[in-house]
Amino acid sequence: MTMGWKKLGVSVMAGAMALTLVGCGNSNSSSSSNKKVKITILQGKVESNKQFKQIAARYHKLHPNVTITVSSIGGGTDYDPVLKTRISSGNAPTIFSLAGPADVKQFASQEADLSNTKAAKAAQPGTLDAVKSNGKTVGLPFNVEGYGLVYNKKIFKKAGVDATKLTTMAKLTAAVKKIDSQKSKLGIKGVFCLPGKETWILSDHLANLYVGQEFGGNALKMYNSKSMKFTANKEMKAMIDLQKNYSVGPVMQQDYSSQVNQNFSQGKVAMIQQGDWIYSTVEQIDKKFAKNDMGMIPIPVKGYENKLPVGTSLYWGVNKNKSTAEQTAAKNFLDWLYTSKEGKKLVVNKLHFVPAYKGYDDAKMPDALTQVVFKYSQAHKTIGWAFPAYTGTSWDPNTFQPNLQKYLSGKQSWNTTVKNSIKGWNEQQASK
Amino acid sequence: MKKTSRFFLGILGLLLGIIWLFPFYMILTNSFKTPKGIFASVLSLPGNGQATTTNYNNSFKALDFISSLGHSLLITVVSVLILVLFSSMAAYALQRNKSKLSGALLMLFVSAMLIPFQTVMIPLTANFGQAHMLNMWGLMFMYLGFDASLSIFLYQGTMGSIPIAMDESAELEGANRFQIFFKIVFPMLTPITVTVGILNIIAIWNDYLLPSLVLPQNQYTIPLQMFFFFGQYTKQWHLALAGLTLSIIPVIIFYIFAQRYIIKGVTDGAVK
Amino acid sequence: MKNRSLSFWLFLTPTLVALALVVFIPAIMGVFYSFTNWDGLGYTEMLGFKNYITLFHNSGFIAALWFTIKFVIVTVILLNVIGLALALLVTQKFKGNNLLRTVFFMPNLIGGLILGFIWQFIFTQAFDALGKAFHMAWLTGWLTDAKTGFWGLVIVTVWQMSGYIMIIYIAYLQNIPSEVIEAAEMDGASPWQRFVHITFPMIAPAFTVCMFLTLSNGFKIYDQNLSLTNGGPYKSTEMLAMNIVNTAYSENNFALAEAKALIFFLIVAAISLLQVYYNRKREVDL
Amino acid sequence: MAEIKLEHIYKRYPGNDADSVTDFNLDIKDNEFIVFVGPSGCGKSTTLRMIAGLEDITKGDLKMDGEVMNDVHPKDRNIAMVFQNYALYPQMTVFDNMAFGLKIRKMPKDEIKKRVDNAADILGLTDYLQRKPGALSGGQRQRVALGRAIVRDAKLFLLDEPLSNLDAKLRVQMRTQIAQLHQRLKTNMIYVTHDQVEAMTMADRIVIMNDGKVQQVGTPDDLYNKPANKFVAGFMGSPSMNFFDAKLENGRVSNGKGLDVAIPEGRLKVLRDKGYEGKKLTVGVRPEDIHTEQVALEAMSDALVDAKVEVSEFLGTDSMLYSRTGDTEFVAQVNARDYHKPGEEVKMAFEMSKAHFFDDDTQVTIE
Repeated sequence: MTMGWKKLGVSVMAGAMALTLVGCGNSNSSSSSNKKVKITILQGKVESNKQFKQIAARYHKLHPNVTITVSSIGGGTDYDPVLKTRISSGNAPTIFSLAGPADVKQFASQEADLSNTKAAKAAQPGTLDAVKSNGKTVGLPFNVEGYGLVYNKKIFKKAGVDATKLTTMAKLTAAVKKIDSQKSKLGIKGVFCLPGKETWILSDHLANLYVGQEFGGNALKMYNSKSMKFTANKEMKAMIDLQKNYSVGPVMQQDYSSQVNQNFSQGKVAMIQQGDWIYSTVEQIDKKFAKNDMGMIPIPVKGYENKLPVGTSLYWGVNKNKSTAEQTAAKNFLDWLYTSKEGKKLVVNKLHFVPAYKGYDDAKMPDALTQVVFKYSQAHKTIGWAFPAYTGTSWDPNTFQPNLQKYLSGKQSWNTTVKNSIKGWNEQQASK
Repeated sequence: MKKTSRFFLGILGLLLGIIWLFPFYMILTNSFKTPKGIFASVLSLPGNGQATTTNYNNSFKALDFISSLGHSLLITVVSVLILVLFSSMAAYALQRNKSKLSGALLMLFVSAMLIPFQTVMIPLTANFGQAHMLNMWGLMFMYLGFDASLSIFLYQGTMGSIPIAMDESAELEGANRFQIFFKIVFPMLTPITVTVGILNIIAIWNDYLLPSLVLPQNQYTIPLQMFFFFGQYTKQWHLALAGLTLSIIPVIIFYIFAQRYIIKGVTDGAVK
Repeated sequence: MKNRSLSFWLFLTPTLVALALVVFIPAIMGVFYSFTNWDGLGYTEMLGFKNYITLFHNSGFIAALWFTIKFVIVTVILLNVIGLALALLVTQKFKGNNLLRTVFFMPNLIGGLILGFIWQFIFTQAFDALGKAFHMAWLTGWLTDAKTGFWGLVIVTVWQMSGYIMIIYIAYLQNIPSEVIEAAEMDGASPWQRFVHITFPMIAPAFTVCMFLTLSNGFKIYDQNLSLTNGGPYKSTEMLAMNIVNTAYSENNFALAEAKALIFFLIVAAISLLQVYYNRKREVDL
Repeated sequence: MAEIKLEHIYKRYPGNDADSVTDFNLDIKDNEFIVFVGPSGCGKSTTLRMIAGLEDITKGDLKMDGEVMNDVHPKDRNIAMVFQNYALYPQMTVFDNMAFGLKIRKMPKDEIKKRVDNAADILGLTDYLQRKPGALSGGQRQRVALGRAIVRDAKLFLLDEPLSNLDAKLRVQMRTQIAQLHQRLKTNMIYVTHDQVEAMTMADRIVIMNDGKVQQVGTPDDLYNKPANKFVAGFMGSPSMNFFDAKLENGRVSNGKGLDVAIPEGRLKVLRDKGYEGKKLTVGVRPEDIHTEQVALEAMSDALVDAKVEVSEFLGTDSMLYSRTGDTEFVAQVNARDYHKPGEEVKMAFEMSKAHFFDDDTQVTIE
């Protein structure tokens, strides 16, 4: 049926094109006869696109038969539509990115089995949980990332607080109050900056600590669960309230850039709930500050003290509808990138990735935040990322995020927020 | 008009103009600030050691400005020429033939304007992809499909003011339909052609979503390149604002140049 | 030109073909998909009207519809009033009127997405600063709730689009013979009376065009919505186009999105075409 | 140069249930200047446009030199037309406006220049050739429109109210110029106007139309002196003919309210023979056939009317007396020396030998 429509469209179109325009077609060259292979990458990490291009060029130098074209589409929701249109129009990339279980399910018909790649075998335990499909591994993590409370060492020192000792909620609260009382002396506008506009700060990252517990921090387990209890919701409320009450206001007006660029980087707040990815942003604004004065501690959660939530936000998938030669070339490239000696260097020093793979023991991470993530990750003092289980489902944007925002802006009680969230999740899972 | 009222109109215009220009002031001033300077105070003038012109340099390089400007220009100019040509022809056919069929066709064009782009984008790109038309030529054709309706609508509204005697006179003198249109009617449409041209140039020049779905990376336009400044987490405002300033300049120059055609109608002296 | 003549069809063919291939065929495919469980790549079953039944119980869709309708009413009125006022202002003879045209039109030179980002700065920074400096509480805390989010969207839309509407009105204003206005002046009509009784009726076709444009654009607005509020807080400023996009891409329910789009299209088409029909009829009467 | 025949031409627009032109018949001889005259909406322009080929002929045949032209494309009919609003191409210079039709026909450049220069010379436009229409006066634009027709060397000129947008003085000038042009070009011309003065002064033959029907075809003299019906009689002449509803009794016509005049023997006989004795009819008397000078009053003592002057216009040689008798208003055109003030009671003599009589029902002239 679909084919019928498409054929109709195509044939009418072909005629029309001939009439009105000089078509400039680019044919899909299948290169199985020739040794030369062309592969394309469409990836979702815009900020690293330049680096990926350089890596692709380097790879071509080493393997002259393989030409890699890298392109990128970013900004969250934009990636999936572009990938879909490329697939449905027959221009699918050889290598694409997947954001979690929902994407794994969505693009199931494209995903090649990567279980036998060197990279998959070298992956850190747990990093492949979210990309298992019928027992096969269909994705390879870009990297691991971690988040916590990123703090300003200078301010903490001036205020007389030792960040590394803030391992419980009580200690953190006391420290916050202490800092708050010296606000004018420290030259800050608030202890925190809670960006109420960026829904994912609360719904994905923070909630992960309290919701993910039930599922052992395993995204796939949560994705397949029928229900959710949200037993740790009181602790989450305490954490939200703390950030909110000591935040520069109004919280509903703050977004990522006011949190990171405007307040934290300029020394206007003592700490923010963020992850290692903010390093390059801060560096752009104040190189010295980024290098010397940033630190990160885990968010204190009862029962998970001194553990950092570490996980993967993007995975590589290989398109199984491409020729075997292309698929092989794609897998070889990824293996080279993550397991070869040169590749590893590029991963750490060029991409600034915290590796999700074994064999990087002697690596020295280039910046203060990735060093923290790397340290916790190597020491296995981590909490898993369960939130990819719901970021691709309608519950997150339609139920969880609006309810949290309603609470944050004082329009709704916490009890209702929790009740709505649980109800929404259970309904969604039931209809799956 | 009295001198005083002219003066007050001038004052009113000045005030409104300032309000309208305020965001541009922000773009321009902040494009000359370091990232730290932007967030220290968005409203102030560049200064306090936070002034810089390196944003332009960096942005120019990051945008691959010369080549993306070339793509933007090529796509915009060709698309608009196609649009102006075919939509004025279609509007002429519909306006000069007052029949039920013409009315129905006009309605068809108008109703196409109401279809939200997002609902057609996947089937559209799928079809064009299979015809190997996901490139700048395919994009130009798509612009004809998406923007012809508005252009026809605008043309149709003013074409009525050209007396049909013009056509008839030329017809008696032996001109065929195409000669009548291109030699007589189309030149008289210049003011609305300029309007249609400007509106389409701006829409196409700034378009992001459609080209992002259609263009291969080696044909990227300025807005597409610019979005590399807008990552999921990091918005590189200092580069984006400089790039934005760079990309607006050609359009402003064009607009100022074209404006006089909008101001003066050329139908003067056609009749009576 | 007679519609049975070859030239009639030769003149129309290029645009008709483009329209069919670019808009109508994909739209019809979309309508078909709305009866399936299409996920953007393929479908496995026919669902009949299930998606349509679902969407009428979808509170997000209904809320977005109301929000959009409110937005459209307000912006259509403001855009036409302000756009026409600007057109009248810059067609007067005073120093700098040409420069002003350029100024009023300039917002159109920036794409909708970037525009939204810039205005976010203005609402949160400039408004805040002004509010504190002049002790006007209503200027602070913009975009933090549904009300300021709504007016924020309205302001951005008006700021951007009134220049666009202005140049259409200008194009028509230029077509009014000056004798007619002078005649009315001789008859003793005040400037206001001249406007109401002469100018306005004579630019009635422009009014039809502008009403239509503001209506259909108001309904379809997406970029500004995305970059200014992204539907927040708590989805209170989510408009129809965004609701549809989110249904498709973040909920991965393309078939439901197509169903919503069809209903959306029918509503917008009915309102807009009725408007055109009514106004065109009025034009003839004048 | 050409003979044009219109045979039983009908025009009905789609969707209308009445004909806009009904049974139009006309033979145009070589080198004839024909004027279509009639009130607006009478179908004269429609007929002209059918001849031009701008409108389809619903029924009937249009023949030029014996050939049926109904389905011949306008551009192949070798017809030139001057439009009421001139339809000059605003973006072209005067030269290009005139040369347009020739360029379309791919005429050699030097020939085009020769013709345009010649036409410009005839029309006195030589100095304006490089101007655009917007920079010309009304009369000049009018001449450009004529020039456009002249250069074409067409078999037939159609002029659709070409002078209606000009002021009175210019109109008179242009009238002569067009007449001279006709003399010079020896082309058939069909000229449409609603102004009977133009028709009278320019035409070889006039076609007078009303309600889509031809009322009468004839020379100006025929139409003025022998109108076929009341419409023609009323339309031709200025001021127009005075009409009185009256009854024929005992050799006199009277309406019982002021009018009561005797009819000369010869006219009376005709009326009686046609059986109008004792019946109602319409009497038409042209203003110049009403007299007030003493001589006339005495000579026509059996046709005197007591009238009251209401308005009096002094025109130099003549005076117009807008008068009333009983409840009928009429105009008398008298010698200026017989000036009468408004309000004066005056005796007037009706020169009944020049009167016209019309059937009350059919409005046709009784003769």
